[in-house]
Amino acid sequence: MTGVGSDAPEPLLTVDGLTLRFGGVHALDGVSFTVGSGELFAVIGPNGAGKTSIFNCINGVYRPQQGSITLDGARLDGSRPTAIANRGVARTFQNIGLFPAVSLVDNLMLGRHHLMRSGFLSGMLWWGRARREELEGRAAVERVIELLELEPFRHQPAGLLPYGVAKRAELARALAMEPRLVLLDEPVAGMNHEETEDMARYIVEVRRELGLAMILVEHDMRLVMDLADRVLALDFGRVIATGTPAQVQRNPAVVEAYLGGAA
Amino acid sequence: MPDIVLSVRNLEVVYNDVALVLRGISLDVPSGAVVALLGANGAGKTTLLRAVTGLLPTHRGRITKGTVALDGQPITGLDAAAVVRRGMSQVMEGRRIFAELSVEDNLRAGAYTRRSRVEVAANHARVMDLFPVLAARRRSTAGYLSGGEQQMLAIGRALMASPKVLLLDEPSLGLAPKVVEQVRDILVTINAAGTSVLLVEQNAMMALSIATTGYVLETGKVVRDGPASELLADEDIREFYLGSTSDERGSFADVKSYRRRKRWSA
Amino acid sequence: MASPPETAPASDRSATPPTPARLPVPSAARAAERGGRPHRRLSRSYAQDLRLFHTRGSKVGLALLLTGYLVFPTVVQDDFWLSVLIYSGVTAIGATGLNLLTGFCGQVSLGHAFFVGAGAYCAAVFGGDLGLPLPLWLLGAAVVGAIVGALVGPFALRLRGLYLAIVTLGLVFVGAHLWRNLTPLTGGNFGTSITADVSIGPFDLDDLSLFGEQFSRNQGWFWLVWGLVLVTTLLTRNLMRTRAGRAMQAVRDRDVAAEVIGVSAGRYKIGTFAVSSAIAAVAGSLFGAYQQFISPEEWGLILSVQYIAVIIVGGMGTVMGPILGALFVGALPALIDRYSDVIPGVSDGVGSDGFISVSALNQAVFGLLIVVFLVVEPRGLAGIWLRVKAYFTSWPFSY
Amino acid sequence: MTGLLQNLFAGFSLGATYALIALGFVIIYKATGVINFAQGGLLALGAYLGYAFTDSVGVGFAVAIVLACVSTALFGAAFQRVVLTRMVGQPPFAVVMITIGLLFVIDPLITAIWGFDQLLLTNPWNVLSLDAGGVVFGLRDLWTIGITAAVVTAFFLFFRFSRLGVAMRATAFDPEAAIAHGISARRVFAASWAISAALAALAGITLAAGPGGLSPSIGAIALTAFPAMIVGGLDSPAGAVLGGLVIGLAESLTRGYQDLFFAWAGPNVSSIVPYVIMIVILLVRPYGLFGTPEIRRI
Amino acid sequence: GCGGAGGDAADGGETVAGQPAVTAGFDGTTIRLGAISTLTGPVAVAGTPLTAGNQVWFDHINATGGIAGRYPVELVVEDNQYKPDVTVQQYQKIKNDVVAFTQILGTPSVLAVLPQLAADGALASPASFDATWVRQENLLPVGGPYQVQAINAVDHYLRNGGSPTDTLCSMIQDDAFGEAGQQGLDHIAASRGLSYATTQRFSVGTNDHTGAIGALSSAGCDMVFLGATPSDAAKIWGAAAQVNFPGLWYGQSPSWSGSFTGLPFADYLVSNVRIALEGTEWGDPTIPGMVDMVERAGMYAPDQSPDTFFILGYNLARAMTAVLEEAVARGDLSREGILAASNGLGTVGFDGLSGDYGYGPAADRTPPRTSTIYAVDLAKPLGLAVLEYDFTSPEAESFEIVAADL
Ligand SMILES: Nc1ncnc2c1ncn2[C@@H]1O[C@H](COP(=O)(O)OP(=O)(O)OP(=O)(O)O)[C@@H](O)[C@H]1O
Ligand SMILES: Nc1ncnc2c1ncn2[C@@H]1O[C@H](COP(=O)(O)OP(=O)(O)OP(=O)(O)O)[C@@H](O)[C@H]1O
Ligand SMILES: [Mg+2]
Ligand SMILES: [Mg+2]
Repeated sequence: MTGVGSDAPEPLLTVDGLTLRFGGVHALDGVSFTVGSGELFAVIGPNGAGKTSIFNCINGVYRPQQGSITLDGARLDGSRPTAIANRGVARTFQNIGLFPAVSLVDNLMLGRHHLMRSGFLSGMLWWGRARREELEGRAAVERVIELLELEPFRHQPAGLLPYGVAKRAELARALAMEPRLVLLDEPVAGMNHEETEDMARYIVEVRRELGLAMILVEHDMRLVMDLADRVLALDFGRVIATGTPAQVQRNPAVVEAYLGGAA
Repeated sequence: MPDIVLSVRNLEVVYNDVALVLRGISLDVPSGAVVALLGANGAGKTTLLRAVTGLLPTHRGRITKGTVALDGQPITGLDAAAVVRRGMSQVMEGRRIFAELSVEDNLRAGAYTRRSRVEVAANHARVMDLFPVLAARRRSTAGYLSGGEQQMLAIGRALMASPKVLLLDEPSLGLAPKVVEQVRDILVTINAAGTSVLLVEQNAMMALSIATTGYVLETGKVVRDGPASELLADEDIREFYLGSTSDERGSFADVKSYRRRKRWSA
Repeated sequence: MASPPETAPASDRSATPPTPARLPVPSAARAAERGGRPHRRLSRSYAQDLRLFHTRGSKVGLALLLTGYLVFPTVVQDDFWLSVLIYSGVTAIGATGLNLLTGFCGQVSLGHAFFVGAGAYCAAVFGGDLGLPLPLWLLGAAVVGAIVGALVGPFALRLRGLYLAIVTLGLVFVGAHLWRNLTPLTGGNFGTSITADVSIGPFDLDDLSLFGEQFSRNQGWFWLVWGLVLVTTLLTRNLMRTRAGRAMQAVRDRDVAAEVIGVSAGRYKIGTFAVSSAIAAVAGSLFGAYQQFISPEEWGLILSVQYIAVIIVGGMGTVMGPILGALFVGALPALIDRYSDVIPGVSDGVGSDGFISVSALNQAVFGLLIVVFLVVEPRGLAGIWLRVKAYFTSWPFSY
Repeated sequence: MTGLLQNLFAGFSLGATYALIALGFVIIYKATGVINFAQGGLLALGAYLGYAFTDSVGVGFAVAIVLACVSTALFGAAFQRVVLTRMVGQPPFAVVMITIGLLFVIDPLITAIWGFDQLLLTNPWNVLSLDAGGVVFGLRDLWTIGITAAVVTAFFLFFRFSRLGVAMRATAFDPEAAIAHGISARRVFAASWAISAALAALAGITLAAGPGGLSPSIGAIALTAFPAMIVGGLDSPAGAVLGGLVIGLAESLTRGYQDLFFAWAGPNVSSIVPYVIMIVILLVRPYGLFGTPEIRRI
Repeated sequence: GCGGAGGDAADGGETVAGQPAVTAGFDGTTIRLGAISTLTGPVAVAGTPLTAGNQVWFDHINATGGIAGRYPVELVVEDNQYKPDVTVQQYQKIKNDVVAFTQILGTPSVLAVLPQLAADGALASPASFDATWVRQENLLPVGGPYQVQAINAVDHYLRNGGSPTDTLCSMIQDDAFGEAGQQGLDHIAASRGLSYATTQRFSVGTNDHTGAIGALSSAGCDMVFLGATPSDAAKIWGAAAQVNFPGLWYGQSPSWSGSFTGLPFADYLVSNVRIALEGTEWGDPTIPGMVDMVERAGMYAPDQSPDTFFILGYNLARAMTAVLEEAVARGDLSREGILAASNGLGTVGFDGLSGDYGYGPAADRTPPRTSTIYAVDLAKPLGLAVLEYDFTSPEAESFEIVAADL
């Protein structure tokens, strides 16, 4: 598995002046930030602040009205989601985005879809490239399965996976894409403390082994504070603070808009 | 001893006639109380709520043993509509709002069992000032609300049935810390207004902070119960449900990688 | 969860996996399910895991299937049953195509009759008028089918669910208009008769003689059609376990998520339309060549509905489904027809006595069976098939 | 000119019938998310019951209409209660298939009781007509239009002011969540089946009162009403009505001006015009004129 | 042999060339005949009376002892739902239990089994008046082709008040049956230099014909030839009656149904509708064949309502009987025997129920080219009264029936 692991300072991702409107709603309003390669960048903010929308823009699911998104040097915005996936942007979803009727292994294989080429015909004939790709792909997928300890669930339809495992499986599928940037949308939502610890462990592990850049959206402040290199806080689509976790946590605006009395 | 609004007596539930998921659970919700129900994924919390509110049939599940009583009246196996009419409504896991309906219609749907226009109007007003967010977006399609907004809507919808007992399944899921507090405060308010609350939570801290009593569920059994204060003090609970309080614990990052290494060598 | 993580690996800590809805799995199986098949865990060669027939059971099954296929027509020589099965076989092929589109890619199509019809007229032109040999007119039909499918496919990019279904339904009527008015190709309202060559190398299936044995036309056709059924089934089975097949299912389950991980929903919708209608066209060309005469009336809504019926009754999104369904929809009426005259209160169709005529009764019984059957097993015959399998193998594969 | 008006009028009355049928489709779809293929069967059943009441029992026509609608509604509700309740939470396809099965059952049942021959439904309209300056307004057509208008308005009022409207949509979107809020899904389903069955019966009788009389194939019209339903938008009652009219007019006009304008498209185009129109409209508006777009939020 | 089919077999003293051998469909006593009809779906309107017609005739024959007075006939009836593929299956199902088929309903269905018939060398009677049938050795049609009926209809119009300068139109069902009529129309048009102002095509089950009627009236049609089946015909004439369409209709035989007499606009039919059909009106006392038929119908199918399809079925059975008697006379009921008998058959008479038919080798068969034109008369049992009985127009004579390339 080959991620882009250099810790070079120049930013991997640059988001500049991103603006997204839905009719009246300002989902995003001039959002700018950069993510260095190998960096874990956290985005926090109240519900409806626009965190998921940022992801959707990076993925090309939403078309921002203004602003640019650049993945080392080359523009992302305007290209189709599939093209962006090819460029090495992977993603997990806020409400699980696995393909329920498909087995876990095949979900991960789907992650490798953009790395394979075989089409309908060779697939039907189980011939040449198709066969070769399947074997290679499967080997690669097995490595991810091992890394995230998903062995027991290989052949289970994703729809029947226990909630916690499904969350992990999503991360696995993202990794199977051999990405350079991973977007994590609330990976520990709905998990109790211990389960959260496990997920945290996996994230750390993945960073260590693959040195991937990640953007983490999460409401669990402890996780954000412990894992993030830098944090960006949104409110009503506007950036209200950026900086180290400590700085942001102390920022009055953030406390006011997001954290409230706790933490 | 305050009288019991909702009482569950050694309840057993089976799915598809094969999977025994609840193994004899007993639990009481005293009137006017907030009861917290904790437990890992798959412990059976949601199943318990389904059993109580008559939703098992849609999941091919059955109550094989035990009783459920609301205000002393047995409601075991009663169909959901009847249960709601008798004054117990729930906020389902994952919100389950009607995404294609407007916020307004979601609320109307919630009030289905309430025939008196006056009552409905009153509930509606109450929901509107509990959740200004919703008031702002009454006409918009619920499916486009953000996670938090949807959660508010789900609670509001449940309140439209003016319940005696309100059951909530992981209401804090995916909510901003501040909103979690809001939800908590709202629950307190609702509770103060006389509605008893059964609160299923992963966020044990939040739950126990407002609960009078708590239960801990594991693989279909109650393994711990008692006053919230006691549970808060309990070591295991701290370890696995709360995580030791921030001052004395190490960062997620270090602790875990250490454990992880250990595990590999094993 | 009192056990400290050190002793228990995280994966085993997680909650017991839910048993799949409505699928009673024996406890032994659940254990296996949790642990995976041991040999599979150990074997580092995924080639083995990926092989189609890797259990002894499936190997034996395959052997039985093949012998059955070869021997059947020599045992049952009755032309009636053979022709019933030939038509069912043709339906099975066509349904396999529809199943790809609707069952696996989630694009509901009521326009299948149109593609089948197109194929039939291909047989008339390529096989009949141009007199091409069997492989070529089959291929020709497939190619034409694929092209037409690819042209229709783009509708699926814009239309979702039932909207697409009804638009494809429109296709059937527009098609009927074409068949009626493209007289030079289709013979117009009078229809056209087809005399297509059906010989594979030296063997003419229309009157086959092997090792001095003389075989009837229906026997020959049984081998041809069901041979092709086996082939198409094998092809789809391969397709579904490779890149394109997975992509189709991804598009069906969550098309936005699919796009985000790099699966182009559009390409696979159109591609599947092409493949599906190519298969449909092959079925159609066989239909025409066997029946030797076709007319515009045959490619109507009824046929489309019948195909939908086949895949639903058979079990959507399963490889076996279309075959089982085709046998149910194709052969069951024949069975009822054979044995219904014993039922009391049934008149012989002409005389006035008796409440309901045999033929009317057959139709009613057929309808009732579909209703009752689906109430009992909404996942169709394949659902039952899976249940049975679930008791023998550790886990029923998704296909 | 009179020719045009004549065609327009014919289109309206045909459109009214389509509207009734399409409305039936929409109601069941709204509540259950399923297209009811048996609608044509219900229509035929309603028509034959109407015949039974007028010509066998011998009650007045108006009474017969009411009785037929009620009994068809009961049949629909009963079917839902007995069969479809077991299908709550099952894949919609299975349910669609079951309705197809029902169709297979109803048809022979009708022919077994009433035979195949053309029956004549005695009715007060016959071919009576008002002649207004060359344009002939058939009494039956006028009534069809009138009744449809009345029923449709009644229907909309009912939906506006009853809780059933919301309940139906909620149930369609997420049955379990609806049940959880005390909406009796079973009642909603039964109600929707009853209503649309009644509508079908009404359409059936008005058709049977026409010159074609009553024959088992009367149900076939339900299929030609598909475009009407889709054009308006699967889940929009208003759309169903509008769609019905659009399709009805288009069909009757193309038939009238086949030679003048449509010779190029081959003979008998009007038989496919509804579908062509439908396809065109959907390409512009993928969810029909008034259909609600599917929510796709990740 | 010549002479009326089934003409009193009891004293029909053919010299018996030995007992026919037992063979498929013949167990030495009973002769079994297949009838693949349409008993479900819309077309059952035709299939049911057709089959009843077969049955009544054979009941009568059996009452006289059976074929040649010795071999009773038993019908094996199967339903084809008017679908070609089902027809093929049903054919396969019973072909070895019957000596021949006295009815196969549905033009596409017949065309679909034709190759099988040829392969098996079997004989079948198609239940429709298609010119195509005449030149097929394996088919045993009765009556004059639709083309001929259409030709005679136009001829009758022109001889009775109509003039070549009138505006002639046609309205036909958009299928093979409709096309057949149109072919006849085109033939006579060609020979008399006529032309048709408009030809309205409609699909079976069209719901509203006002548009078409509008087109006809704006074209100013004086005469419209209608090729339709009853349920459509009723709607069409109803729409016409509504707007008082003045033109005169000539309906192809299958367009009429006895139930029309009860239609609210029957008086319009009386004044504006003619029907082209062979034979004579139901219960006509002057035609012996009709007298017998009505009597037998009353005997064996008491609640059979007057019906043209019944007559057709009855006639098909007669033709088949003629073949069977010939075959018995030749002492061979095998398929070959039946075909031979059919080829060796001379002219068969139908006692005025239909024109006499010159059978024999397919190439030189001479089908009747006569038609009878009826007016609508509500008093009559079938609602039809003879206007002109059994005439043949020159074009009907000259219309060439070629072997279609099947
Ligand atoms: N497809 C859409 N159509 C209309 N409005 C939308 C759409 N997607 C998002 N919105 C609106 O944009 C705002 C931001 O939504 P978004 O999902 O990004 O919030 P979020 O930060 O992810 O919230 P949460 O933390 O609850 O997930 C919300 O007000 C939401 O209602
Ligand atoms: N419909 C079903 N059929 C079979 N088993 C089920 C079904 N629903 C739940 N289960 C099983 O029952 C057990 C309890 O599930 P339940 O959803 O009640 O747990 P939970 O405590 O709510 O978990 P979470 O915290 O993830 O919501 C789980 O093992 C689950 O797999
Ligand atoms: Mg979000
Ligand atoms: Mg739960």
